[in-house]
Amino acid sequence: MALAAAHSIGLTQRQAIDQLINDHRGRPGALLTVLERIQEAQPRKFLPAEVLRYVAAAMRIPLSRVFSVVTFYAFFNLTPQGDNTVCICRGTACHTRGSRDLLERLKLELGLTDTGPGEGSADKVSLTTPDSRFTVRTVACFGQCALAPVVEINRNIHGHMNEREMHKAIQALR
Amino acid sequence: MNRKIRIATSWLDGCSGCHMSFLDIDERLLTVLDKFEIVYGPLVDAKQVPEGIDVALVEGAVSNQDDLELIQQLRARSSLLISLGDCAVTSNVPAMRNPHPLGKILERVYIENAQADQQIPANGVPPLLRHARPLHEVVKVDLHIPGCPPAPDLIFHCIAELLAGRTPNLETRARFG
Amino acid sequence: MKTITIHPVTRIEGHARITLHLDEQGRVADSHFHVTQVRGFEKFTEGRPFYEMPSVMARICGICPVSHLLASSKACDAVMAVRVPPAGARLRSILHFGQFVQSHALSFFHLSSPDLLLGMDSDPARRNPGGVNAPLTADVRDRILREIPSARAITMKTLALLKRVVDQFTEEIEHFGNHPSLYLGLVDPRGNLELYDGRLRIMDDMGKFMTDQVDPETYQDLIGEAVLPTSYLKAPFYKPLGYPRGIYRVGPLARINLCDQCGTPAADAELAEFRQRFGRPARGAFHYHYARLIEVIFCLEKMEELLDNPNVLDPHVRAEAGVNAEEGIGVAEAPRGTLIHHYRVDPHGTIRWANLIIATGHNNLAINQAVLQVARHFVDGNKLREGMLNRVEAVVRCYDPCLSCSTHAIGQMPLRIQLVGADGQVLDEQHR
Amino acid sequence: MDRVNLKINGQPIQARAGQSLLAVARDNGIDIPTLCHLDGLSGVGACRLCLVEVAGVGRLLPACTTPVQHDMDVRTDSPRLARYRRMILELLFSERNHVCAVCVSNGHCDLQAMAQSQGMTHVRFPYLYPPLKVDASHRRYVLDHNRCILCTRCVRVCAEVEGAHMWDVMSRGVHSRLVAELNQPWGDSQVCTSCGKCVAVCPTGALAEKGRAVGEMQKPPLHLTDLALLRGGLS
Repeated sequence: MALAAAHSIGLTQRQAIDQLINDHRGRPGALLTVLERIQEAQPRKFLPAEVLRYVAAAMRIPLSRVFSVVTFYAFFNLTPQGDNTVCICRGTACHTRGSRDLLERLKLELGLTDTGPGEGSADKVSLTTPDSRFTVRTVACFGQCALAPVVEINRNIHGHMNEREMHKAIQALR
Repeated sequence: MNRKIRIATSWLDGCSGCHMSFLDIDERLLTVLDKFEIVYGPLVDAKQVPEGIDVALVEGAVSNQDDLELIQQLRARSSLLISLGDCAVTSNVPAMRNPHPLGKILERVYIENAQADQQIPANGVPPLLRHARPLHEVVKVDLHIPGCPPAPDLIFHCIAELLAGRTPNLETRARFG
Repeated sequence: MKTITIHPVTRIEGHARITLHLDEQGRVADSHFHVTQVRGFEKFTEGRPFYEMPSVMARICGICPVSHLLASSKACDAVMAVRVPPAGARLRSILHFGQFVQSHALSFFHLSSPDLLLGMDSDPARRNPGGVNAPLTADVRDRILREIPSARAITMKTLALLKRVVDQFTEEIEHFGNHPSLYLGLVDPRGNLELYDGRLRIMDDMGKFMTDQVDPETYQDLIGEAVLPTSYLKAPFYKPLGYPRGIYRVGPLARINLCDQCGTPAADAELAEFRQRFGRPARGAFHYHYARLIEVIFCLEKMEELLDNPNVLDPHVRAEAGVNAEEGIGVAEAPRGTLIHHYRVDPHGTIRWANLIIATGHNNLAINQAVLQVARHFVDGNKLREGMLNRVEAVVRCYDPCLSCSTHAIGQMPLRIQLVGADGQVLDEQHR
Repeated sequence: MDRVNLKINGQPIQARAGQSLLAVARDNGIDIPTLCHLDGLSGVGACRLCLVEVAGVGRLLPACTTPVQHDMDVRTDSPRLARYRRMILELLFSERNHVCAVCVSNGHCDLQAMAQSQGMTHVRFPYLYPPLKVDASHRRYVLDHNRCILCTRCVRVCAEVEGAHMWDVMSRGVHSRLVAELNQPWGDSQVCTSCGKCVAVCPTGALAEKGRAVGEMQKPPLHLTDLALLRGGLS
């Protein structure tokens, strides 16, 4: 998982982060909340390396620990996200209902090439188009298995998805 | 009951080191020589895998189409099939290519590292399988003798046990590497 | 057009098949020697630390692992830009001579001499980049020295036997890979036989040196590799002559032709007799067997000489260093011919690129040519005759003899051959 | 100090309250196999080799992180446990590229030795063959992900003994990887003190000294005791 290029933190952002840390000082799981809030406030909804360094230093948490946390939770992004997010469920039910084809179709449609480590592995996917219009992600399960295959487009769940429907939805967002 | 035990040996994708280890049993092999005969393998000239093999000792991983056909034939014609050495048991060094895409490997060897007639050989050579695999992922294996190579003592122990009509128990006696 | 396939070629180290293509008159028009195994060492070593290479490369061949280990270690020495301490270099040589004796001996009497290796080959951690990792003890030295006389006696006896039978094989000698080619191998600075170190010498078919005393690190100026569409084994060629004209041979026969002298008394006496009988260069591939035995004598004499030197027990046997050069080339003679290991590493010492030219590879063009020559002479596609096809196989074994003679010395070999028509129909069949 | 009475393999045993089952068993000469455990470091129950049966408890419990309780009836060895342990080892082998024959730790590896002592002669699961990197950027040491079993001994020794906490584990499941700081080359680390403790405690060839050839990487057991002493003795 590569980190986004160096990114300097402005004074305002530093103050905002200090404030967040202060507000949550001493609470268990404070790191999660702090990172979550920072990501929400960040343009392109991701956590740049410099922010992680700053948070680690301010909260006195080892850098590797911080990195461990942000890579453990699928919620955190380490690369800039597109204007629209399409999230394809790769859980068992959706897989048997053809979610792999949906994913491949979508990558083809958006001109995305897989740079993941293993060939054909079930690795977590997070790919963004060069024009930053779309990000394609996968998730292990939405808990909506009865609607398989499930695709989430900009936080709206679409059940019983097929390639034609998905194409229409993407066209609508272009 | 005086019939000689029919042994076949073979190597697939390996370095022949396990066969060398087998030969390193040396004179102890002579003590049991009257009890078995080698009916197939790189040590003898038979071109066809004969029927009715009692024990087949196979070295090397299953790496190309020839290996695949040979191991299936050996399995079908042997009562007992033994994976001899780490390449057969774990796919070992031949498997070091597995994480790399096949095309990249062939390109390095036959295009990048060649100065004349650069091409991927494809005429009269068996196609490579995507992965070099241990024998038991392809056929049923009755006994595994790990080691790179397995010690001559260990191989002899197995042969002696088999000739005595017992199934050798290698648990805790053998290790990878 | 009809095709005869010999598959597998048995009793060779590795995997191969031979196809013979017949013309309308049933004569052999063309032949291919297919090597069917490829493992990709050149690629999968990428990203591995260089100091693992000797042991990884030893797995190229289970018959001459020590030679690969040493060629690889030498390439690693070059990456570290170190000079191996003299005692370390001497121990490497002794190991190497032991390997030669064992591997060559395997050709004639496989049960003989593993003791000469003293279990050194069962301890892979012993030969390392920078030298070896444990000095020799006086005990072990004495044990090896005690074994040498009996090994010498066996070798001399075998050689005497070979000399007697060699006259019965005049037809084979005439046609077994008896074709013009260059010879390539290492010699020492005086032009004597050298197996572990040395410089490249290349001789033409008339015995003239094309290249002499050249630093093996410049091998790329001399040797190129061609790809045959019919084999996973590449075909190296002598660059100045181009491909496919630059055909050359390596291994015992090449070395025995190349060296001015062996440099040890008994081996030199045998070399003189060999030259008197067959000239220099001796061309028939059949002479590989003879040359091999001369080398065994040489190795035993050299081992004795090295072990008699008290410096061999010097405990300083290894040089330690990091990456001091981003490229390393290691060249040594293996029983079957010259090994070239060539690595490029990144500044951290992980392999970025590797190329290997191994003994059998050098001989690839020669083997193909020898197969064609023997097949044309012995094989009549209209009626298969006893012994036709196994002569074709036997010529291959001359070059790549690792297991070839472990069960038979020279002579009769059982075989089953089929002559198959273009339509797949069996036209003729022979059992023996 | 509170005393606890329990039975291990039918043998009545007295222990101190708060002790782990593993510590008590080993104090009484009963061996339980472990890979991730190291005396002197916190227990994490990562490798699951120390699973034991406790009467009345339906599932298996890791001995390293289970405190002793009154009247516990523990079995450390049974056909079921042997089966599970072997399976765990097979899964460890199938997940990465453990090529023992050409590993720097060949002959001195806890994983290799454990497979042998547990009678594992082959791996029944398909190997994954993941493409993994070697990080040789550190001046003295090298990290080979191919050999890592994620026991986290290195993570803990670096955090708990050395106090640097340079190592941690990123991602999850089969994608988990040992990571230095923000997933950067080890040699670029600002906090690594090059103390070598992680290398010393690594049970496999994942962390090794540079320049060690195949089979040469020996990790002296003496050093581990020293580490335990640093933490105030064997608890």
